[in-house]
Amino acid sequence: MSTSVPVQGWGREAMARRLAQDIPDGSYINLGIGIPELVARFVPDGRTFIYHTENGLLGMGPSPAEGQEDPELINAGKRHVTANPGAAYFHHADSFAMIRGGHLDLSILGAMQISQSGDLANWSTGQPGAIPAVGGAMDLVAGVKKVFVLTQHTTKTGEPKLVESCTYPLTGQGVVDRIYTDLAVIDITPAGFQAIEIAPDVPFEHVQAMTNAKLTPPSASLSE
Amino acid sequence: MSTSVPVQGWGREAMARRLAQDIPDGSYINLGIGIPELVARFVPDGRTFIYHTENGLLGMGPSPAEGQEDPELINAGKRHVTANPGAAYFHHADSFAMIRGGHLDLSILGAMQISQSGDLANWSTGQPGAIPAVGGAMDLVAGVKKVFVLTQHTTKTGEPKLVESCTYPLTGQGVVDRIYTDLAVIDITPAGFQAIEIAPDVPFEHVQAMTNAKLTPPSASLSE
Amino acid sequence: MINKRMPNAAEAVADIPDGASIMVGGFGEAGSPIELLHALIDQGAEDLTIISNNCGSGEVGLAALLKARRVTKVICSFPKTANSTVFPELYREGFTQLELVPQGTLAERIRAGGAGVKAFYTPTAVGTPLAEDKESRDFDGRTYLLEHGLTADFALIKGLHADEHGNVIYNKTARNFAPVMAMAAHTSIVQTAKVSAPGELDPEVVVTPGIFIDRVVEVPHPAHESELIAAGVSYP
Amino acid sequence: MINKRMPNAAEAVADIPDGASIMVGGFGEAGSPIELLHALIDQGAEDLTIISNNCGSGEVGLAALLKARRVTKVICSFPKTANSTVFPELYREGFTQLELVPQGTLAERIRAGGAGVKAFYTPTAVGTPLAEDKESRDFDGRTYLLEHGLTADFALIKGLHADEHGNVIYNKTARNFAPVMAMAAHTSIVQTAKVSAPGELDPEVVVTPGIFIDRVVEVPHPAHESELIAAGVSYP
Repeated sequence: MSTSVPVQGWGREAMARRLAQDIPDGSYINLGIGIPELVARFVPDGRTFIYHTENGLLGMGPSPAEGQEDPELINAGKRHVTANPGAAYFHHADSFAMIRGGHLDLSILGAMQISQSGDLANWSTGQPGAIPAVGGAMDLVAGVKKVFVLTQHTTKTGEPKLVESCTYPLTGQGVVDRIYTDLAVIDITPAGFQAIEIAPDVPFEHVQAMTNAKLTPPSASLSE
Repeated sequence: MSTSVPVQGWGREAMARRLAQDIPDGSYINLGIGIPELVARFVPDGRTFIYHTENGLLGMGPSPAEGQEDPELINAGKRHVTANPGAAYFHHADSFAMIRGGHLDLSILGAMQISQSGDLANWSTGQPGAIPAVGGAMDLVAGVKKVFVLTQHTTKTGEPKLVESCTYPLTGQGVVDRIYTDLAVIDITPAGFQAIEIAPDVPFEHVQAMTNAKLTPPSASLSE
Repeated sequence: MINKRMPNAAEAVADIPDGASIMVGGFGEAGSPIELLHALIDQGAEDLTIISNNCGSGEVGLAALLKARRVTKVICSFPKTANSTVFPELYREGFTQLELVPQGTLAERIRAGGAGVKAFYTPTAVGTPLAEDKESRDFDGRTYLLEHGLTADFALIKGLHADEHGNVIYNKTARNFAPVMAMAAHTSIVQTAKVSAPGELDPEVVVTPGIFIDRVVEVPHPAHESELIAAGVSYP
Repeated sequence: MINKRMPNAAEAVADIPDGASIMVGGFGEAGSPIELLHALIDQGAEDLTIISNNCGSGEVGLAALLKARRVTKVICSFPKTANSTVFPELYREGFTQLELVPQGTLAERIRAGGAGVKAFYTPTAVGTPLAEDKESRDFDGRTYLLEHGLTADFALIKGLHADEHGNVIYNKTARNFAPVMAMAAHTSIVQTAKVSAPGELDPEVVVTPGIFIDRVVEVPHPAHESELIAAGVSYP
């Protein structure tokens, strides 16, 4: 393994574009706040995705033109949005009935840590004095059919986010299906982290080094 | 006690009118099928009642004019009705949220038997071979703030409906607040049946004789 | 491209297999999806479990499905009707089983099934024969029954107007069980008098958001049970 | 005669006592009943428990109520906001307690409280710190938590248009928690930009039926948090 050459993986937009390729036409999707929101910019040709925002809108559209913002039409990140043709408004209990009842196809979330068994930690560092806030993350991971994590492979200070077991408080146990990072696309399997694609020009060994658990390379069998 | 003179109590309409006097202005009411439906004809001057029908309408109005019937605008008894100004339609889970959640002020029901502790039996004779059918009666008695029973004092064959304990399968335990019959108005109290009014020209002794449990006369204290 | 429109009722119900559980909308005749039910009779599936408030009337719609001996179990609050002998005969014969559920508990169980609520505690039916064999528990001095969420393989419902995304609005008291059944079934099929392109329904007035609907069939002039019965129809 | 109209926000909240529990609608600024909250600040009640998804922003509306030291407990899913230090300071000081509830569990607990469902089993939060001290139970091989219905003494919500019977419609994502809070509070108070005589709202599009609403206040030009904050307002 060489770390003397700077390794450059996918950028944020490339990560979002890569994830979007894996979403089937007609999917109902909840986009988490932050990088996940970028996915909506990269819908593959010929596909239609319908976006759910947990504060009561199905069929969320892009940001409004400047001056067209409505303070009562916002998404879960409290940003101004629009409603597409075919949209519907509903109250919060109905919105989370969609989530908890398994009606959404895909939840795309950010992460602080993901364990090799699919545990997700993305709401609290557990630090004393921190203000706890959880929002809808625990509902999403418990209810949505598939959970994709879209995140940098490591923290800003270089700490691996993919770990044997999470040290931060959990959002859910065994809930993550797939992880998209700047370095790789990685499935959670019964055998742990299984890379299915590595970013161009990134050595597998580098991805493994940035991962705090065993990572199976793309060529190797899932069942080993 | 004399049974040699035929005793005539209130007629069906007089029973309904008597009950209507006891309903406060602005009450939300569910009317059971049969005699209870008559109450809507006798709203006292100056009062407004709002009728709920469990199949999804609040603000139910009277029967439509002939030729104006809509097969998709019916009440719980499957009769054609209308919607008053200020009405709202909603689905069945919301409708029974109103009932179970204690939002309705009054449920007026028919009865097969009422016990002195307020148990109600009004859905089944429990006969072998009978087709069981319960509808919303159990939800109404469990959820509505007050339950009034409007019924003949005895069955068509002269059997008392007010009894020490019900022999028919129960609709609910200790749920009835007051009973309006052709002979009397009777409260359920911790001490049992307490008559609060007797129909004109009906001897109290006759009402007691038609009641299969101790009945306290109107003048006597509740706390005796 | 999302378009849930099906060419006709027959294709909408074509894949319902023997043994399926099916929620059927309607309270009395209001909201009964007659054309979908008749297509299901034509299709031939049997050994069905039907979840519905009533068992139909006359010999059309749901009653006709029962009469055709396709239904071996009903989960229902009020199977009796004034003008049908279909269910009583099948029940007494032992061909069709009955799970009797109070109406509000039925609505709430269906909503819970659709909302991912596994079970809940309700005060309804405590102390009655319908509480037998059910878990109960006291909270704050009152007794409640544990009731379980209810789901089904299919829902057949009737709306007034839908769009191709599956958003639906209803007509008056024909709404009844349809919105919660749409939530609780794996495959929800709605017939509506009109089907439009997305954008024709105001997002503020949509009752059932399209995420709960899988298939939409336009039936421009739906029949009403009472009219068919008055006309002496016995289906098929 | 049914007329739930109140002359103004001050009279609508006049009887809220010290120690009351109050559900407050809104998600972010959408649906926040600013004028009712400001009337409550003027009114002076303290030792309040607030049930709301957020804790407000800036120093207006809900954040201003907290800043005035009237709130000793919040039941909330996301008390942090980018532009308010009010809650964090009161929380660290120990003046205001926090019961943190996942957003969907909060919505469902409120709906259950309004629907007479005493408690329910949900898969949300299993295996997390928010499951500590909660009963859990396995059904069909999966673990669920027991969560309890939530009610309150009062609800303060914001709609778009109401009638004198208390029927309410909302505006876009300002609907959020308001319909379930209206169900779950003993006394539900709504402010709307317009109040009409009964009959002006189409019964098919009413979102909150009047039975859930006790008081209606017309606030023709409601303020938005973001506008007040941009204008440098700190209430009172």
